[in-house]
Amino acid sequence: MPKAIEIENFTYKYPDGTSALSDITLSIEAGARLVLIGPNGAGKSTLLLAMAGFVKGTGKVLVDGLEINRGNLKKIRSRLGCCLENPDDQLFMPTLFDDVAFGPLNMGLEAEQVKARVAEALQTVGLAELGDKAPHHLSAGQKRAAAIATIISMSPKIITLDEPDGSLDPRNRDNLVKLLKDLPQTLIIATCNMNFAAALADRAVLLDKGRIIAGGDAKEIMSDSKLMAEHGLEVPHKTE
Amino acid sequence: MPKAIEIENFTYKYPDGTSALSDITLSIEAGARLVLIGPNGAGKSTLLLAMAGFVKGTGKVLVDGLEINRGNLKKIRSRLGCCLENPDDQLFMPTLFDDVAFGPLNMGLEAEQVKARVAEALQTVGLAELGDKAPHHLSAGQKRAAAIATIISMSPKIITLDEPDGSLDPRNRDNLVKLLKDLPQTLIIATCNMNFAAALADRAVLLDKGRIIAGGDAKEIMSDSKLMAEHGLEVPHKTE
Amino acid sequence: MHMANELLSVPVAAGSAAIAAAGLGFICRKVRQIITAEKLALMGILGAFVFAAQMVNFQLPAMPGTSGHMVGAVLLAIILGPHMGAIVISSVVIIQCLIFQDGGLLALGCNIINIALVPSYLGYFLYRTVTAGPFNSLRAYVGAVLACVIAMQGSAALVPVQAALSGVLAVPFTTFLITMLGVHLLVGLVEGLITVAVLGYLQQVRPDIVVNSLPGKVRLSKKAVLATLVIFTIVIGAGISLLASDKPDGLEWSYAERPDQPDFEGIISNDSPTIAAADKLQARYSLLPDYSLRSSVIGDTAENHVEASAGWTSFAGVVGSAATMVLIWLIARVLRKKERLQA
Amino acid sequence: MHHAHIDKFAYQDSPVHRLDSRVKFIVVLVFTALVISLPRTSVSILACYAVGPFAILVLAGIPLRFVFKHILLVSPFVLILALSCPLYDKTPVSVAFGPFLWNTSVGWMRCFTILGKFTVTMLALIALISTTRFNDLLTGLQRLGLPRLLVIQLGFLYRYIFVLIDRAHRILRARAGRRLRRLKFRAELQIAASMLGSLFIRSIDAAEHINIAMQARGFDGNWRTLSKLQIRRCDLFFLLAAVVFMLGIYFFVKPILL
Ligand SMILES: Nc1ncnc2c1ncn2[C@@H]1O[C@H](COP(=O)(O)OP(=O)(O)OP(=O)(O)O)[C@@H](O)[C@H]1O
Ligand SMILES: Nc1ncnc2c1ncn2[C@@H]1O[C@H](COP(=O)(O)OP(=O)(O)OP(=O)(O)O)[C@@H](O)[C@H]1O
Ligand SMILES: [Mg+2]
Ligand SMILES: [Mg+2]
Repeated sequence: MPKAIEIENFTYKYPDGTSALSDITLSIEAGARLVLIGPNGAGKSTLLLAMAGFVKGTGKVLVDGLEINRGNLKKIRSRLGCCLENPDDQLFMPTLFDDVAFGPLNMGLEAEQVKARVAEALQTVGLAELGDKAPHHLSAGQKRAAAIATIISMSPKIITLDEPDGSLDPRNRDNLVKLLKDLPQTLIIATCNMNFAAALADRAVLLDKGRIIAGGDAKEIMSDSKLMAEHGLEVPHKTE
Repeated sequence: MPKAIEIENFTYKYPDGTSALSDITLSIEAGARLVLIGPNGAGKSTLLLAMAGFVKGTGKVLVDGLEINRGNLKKIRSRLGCCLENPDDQLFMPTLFDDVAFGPLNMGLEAEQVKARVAEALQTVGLAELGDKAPHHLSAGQKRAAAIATIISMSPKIITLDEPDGSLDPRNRDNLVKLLKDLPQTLIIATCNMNFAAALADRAVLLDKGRIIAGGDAKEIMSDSKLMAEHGLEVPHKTE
Repeated sequence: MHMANELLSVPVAAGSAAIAAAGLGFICRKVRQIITAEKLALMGILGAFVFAAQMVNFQLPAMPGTSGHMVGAVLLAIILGPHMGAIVISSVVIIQCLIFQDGGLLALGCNIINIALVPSYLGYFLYRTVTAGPFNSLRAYVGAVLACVIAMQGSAALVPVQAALSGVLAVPFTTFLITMLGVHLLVGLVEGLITVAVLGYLQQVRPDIVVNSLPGKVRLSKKAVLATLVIFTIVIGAGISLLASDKPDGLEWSYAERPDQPDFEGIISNDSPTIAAADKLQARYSLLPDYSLRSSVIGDTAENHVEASAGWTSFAGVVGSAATMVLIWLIARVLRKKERLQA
Repeated sequence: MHHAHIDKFAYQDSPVHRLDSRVKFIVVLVFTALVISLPRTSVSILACYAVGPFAILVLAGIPLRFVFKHILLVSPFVLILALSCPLYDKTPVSVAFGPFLWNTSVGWMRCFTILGKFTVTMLALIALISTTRFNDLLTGLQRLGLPRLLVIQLGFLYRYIFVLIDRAHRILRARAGRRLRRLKFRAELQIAASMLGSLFIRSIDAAEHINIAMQARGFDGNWRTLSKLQIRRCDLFFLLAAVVFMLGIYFFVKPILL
C-alpha cells in the first residue's frame, strides 16, 4: 500500500517573500489520524494547501503515490479532500444539498449516485434532515459538520482539515471529535488546540517557522513539555 | 463608587424573532475581571452588544451609573470600550497607527495627546514598533493585540472583549492573559474556552439559551462539573 | 434610483427588458471567453460587497442628518473592467428586485439598464479617457469623480425618459428630469469622491488590485479635493438654485432617492421624518395650483365620468373582493387548526 | 447570518411551495403586467385582482402581518410618487362609491391607484418569493433562458450577501463604538473609504478561499448542479387556475367595474 502523503524537501515562499515552508520532508501512513501542531504562523495551513496542490514550491509532493503535477491534479483532488478553516468559505452554494453534491457532480457521477452519496454524507455528519437548508440558516457547529460533509461525499481516501475546532464550544467540539474518530479515512488535521489534538490523533507533527521540529507518536510528542513550551504550545490536559 | 454595569430585566429578541436574551438581571462591580461563559448561541455576544448600547431591548442597562439612552450613548461609549470578536472588523484603517488613533481623535483630543495615547496603547500591548504596518499584514496574535490597543487608547473605564482567545496558539493566549491581567480596567470577557476563562477571571456568569444560569465566584462556578456539563461546557484543567 | 413598476407601461417595460436581456446576453457570451473559473467566485463576492457597501454610510457636509453611501458600479467597473462590472451590478439589481422587492418585477429591465449597464460602461469609458496618458493624482481624481457624476446623470436621466415614454407621468417631464439630475449630481459627486478615496486606500494596502486602474500613486490631497469640490459646488449651486426657484416640488424627488433598502437594525432609521417632511412640503405647495402644464400630459378625464357612474358596481367589486379574502382567510384558519389538532 | 427573515417562509412546506418555480414565476410576471396595464383611475378592479395573490399567501401559510410589514418597508419611494400626484392634478372629480360620494381630484384617484397597484403587485411578488426557495427559482430562471453566468452569480450573491452585510455591520459597530462626535467631511470620507476598502479586501480574500474550496472539489470551470425541477400535474392545474382567474377578471369583471 502506498503512503498517504509523501513530501520530500519541499520549500515554499509566498509571493511577497515570506518563507512559509522550508525543506519539509514528511511521510504519512495510510489510515493514520495525524495532527499538525504548531504556533500561529508556523506554516500549518500552507502545508495543507501544498498537499492539495494549491501552492507549488520546490520539492516533491506525492499524494497516495501520485506526484502532484498539472496533469493529475484532478485525480489527486478526488483522492484528497481539503477542508478550509472557515466553513463560510467551504459552503458556497445556495443550499446544503447543492454544496454536498458539488464535489460528486464534478467527479462526473450520475445523478442517482450523486444523490446517494449526498444522503450518505449528510447522514454521516448527522445533518440528514437539513439538505434543503441554506447554509446561512445553520449554526456554527452545523456549518462545521456540513463543511466536512462536502468533502466526505467525494469519498476521498485522505481528508485534510484546517483548525476544525475553531470557535466551537466544548460540547460541539466533543461531537466533532466523535464524528472524526469514526471516519475511516486518513485524516490530517491542523490545529493549535492541544486538547483537541490529543483527543483525536495517533500521530503528530510539530511545525514551527516553516520547519518540521518533530514527528511521530502523538502522545509522545505532546507530552514532552519542554518541546511544547519551546514552540509556544502546551501539554494537553489528561482526560480519563 | 457606582457599579460598572447594572442590568435589570433586560430582554432582547432579534428582528427575525430569535429570542437572544431573556430577563437578564446582572450587576458587575467596578474593577472586576468577569467572564461570560456559555455554549455557542447562548447569547454572550448579544449581551456584550447590549452593554455597549448596540442592541436595544426592554429593560434597563446602566453603564458606570448612566442609563443607556440616545442622549448619552456617546458618553457611555467613551467609558465602555467594546472589542468585537473578529479583530478584522475592528481594524479598518490603512495603518495600525491610524486605527489606534481613531478613538482618541474622535474624542476631540489634541494631536500631541493623541500621539502620546497611541504610543502608550501600542506599548501596552507590545506592538510599539509596528505602528506603520497595515493591519492585514499582522499575524493573528498581533491583530488581537492591536484590536485591544484601539480600545485602550481611549482609556475607557470598562472594556468588553468577545472571544479574544479565538484561533490563538497557547503562547499567544498566555500573553493575552498576561496583558489582560495587567490592565487596570473593569474587564468583561465572553468566551467558551474554560481554561482561558479560569486563567483570567475572578468572577463568572454562566449564560445558556439567553438566560443567566449562575453568577458569582469564577472558581466556584467553573469547578461545578455537573453544572458545566449540563450547559455543554467543561471544567477547566488545573494549572499549577 | 430604482424605477418602480408604477412608472412604466407594459410596452416600455417589455422593450427595456428585451434590450437589457440582449445586452446582458451579449456581455455574458463575450465575457465567457475571458472569464476564468477563478473569477466566478470573485464576481459573486463582489456583488455581495456592493450590497454590503450600501450599509456603510457617512455624514454629508452640507445637509446635517443625511448620510451618503455608495452604489459602487463605477468602482467595480474601474477595478474589474466594464463587462464584469456590468454583470455584477446586474445581478445585484436582480437580487434587489427578487429578494428585497426593490423596484418591481416589471421594472427589472429598466433597472438593469439604468443602474448596471449605463453606469458601468459610461463610467469606465470616462475614467479611462480622463486618466489616459501620463498619470497624475489630480487626473485620477477628476476622472473618478467625473465618471461617477456623469454616469449617475446618465442613469438618472433615463428614469424620467422611460416614464415619459410610458405616458404615465403625473409630474411634468422637465420638472422630473431636472429634479432627478439635480439630486443625482450631488449623489454622484459624493460617490465620485468616495470612489477615489477607496481606490487610494486599496492602493495603499493592496496595490496589486489596482495596478491596472491606478498606474501611479494617488493621494487624498487637500488641494485636489478642494479643486474638485469647488468646481462641482459651482455646478451644483447653479443646479440647486435653478431647482429651488423654479420647481419647488423637485425636492420631493430627492426624498424619493433615499435608500429604500430594507432597514437592517435601523441603520437607515430616518424614514418617518423624511415622509413627514415631504408631507409638509406638499401641504405648502399645494396652495399654488398650476393646471396649464398637465392637461396635455394626462388623457384620462373621460374615465372620471365612467368612474362616477359606476359607483355601485365598484362598491360591489371592492366589497365582494374583501369578503372573498376574509372568507379565504377564515377557511384557511379553520383548516390549519384542524390539521394542528390532528397532528 | 440571520437575515434569514427576508425569505424565511420560503423554506416551509405547502402545496404552493411545492409548485414548479417556473410556473409561479411566469404567472407572477404576467399578473404584474396585467395589473400595471390597468387604467389609472380604477381602484375597485384592483381589489378583485388582489384576491389571487392573497389566496396564494393564505394557502401557503404565510403570516399576513409579515407580508404587510414587508410591503410597508419597501413602500417609501412609491409612497412619495403617489403622494405627489394630487399636487399635479387637481381636476375635480366626484366619485360615487356605493352609498358614498366624494368630491376629490383626479390626482387623488391616481394616488390611490398607484398605491393599489403597488400593493397588489407586491403581494404577488412576495407570494412568489416567500413560497419559492431561491435556489429553485434560480434553476427555474435558468431553464427559462437566463444565462448560466448570471445564474452562478446570483447563487453566489444570495449566499454571500448575508455574510457580507453582517460583516459590514460589525465594522460599522466598531466605528460607532469609537466615534464619539462628528468629524470634518474629509475625515468622514476617509474613514468611510477605509471601511469600504477593508470590506473590499476581505471580500477578495474570501473569494480566493472560495476558489480554493471549489477547486478542491474538482471544479474545472463547468458548473454542474442537479436539477430537481419537474412540471407535474398540479403545476398545470395551478397554471390553468391562474389563467382562468386573470382572464376572468380581465374580460368579465373589468368591463363591469370600469
Ligand atoms: N497569502 C499570504 N501571503 C504572504 N504570506 C503569508 C500568506 N499567508 C500566510 N503567510 C505567512 O506564511 C506563514 C505561514 O502561514 P500559515 O497560515 O501557514 O500559518 P499557520 O500555521 O496556519 O498559522 P495559524 O495557526 O495562525 O493558522 C506566516 O508567516 C504567514 O504570515
Ligand atoms: N443577527 C442575528 N439575527 C438573528 N439571530 C441572531 C443574530 N445573531 C445571533 N442570533 C441568535 O441569537 C442567539 C444568541 O447569539 P449570540 O451570538 O449572542 O451567541 P453567543 O453566546 O455569542 O454564541 P457563540 O459562542 O457562538 O459566539 C443565538 O441563538 C443566535 O443564533
Ligand atoms: Mg492556519
Ligand atoms: Mg459570540
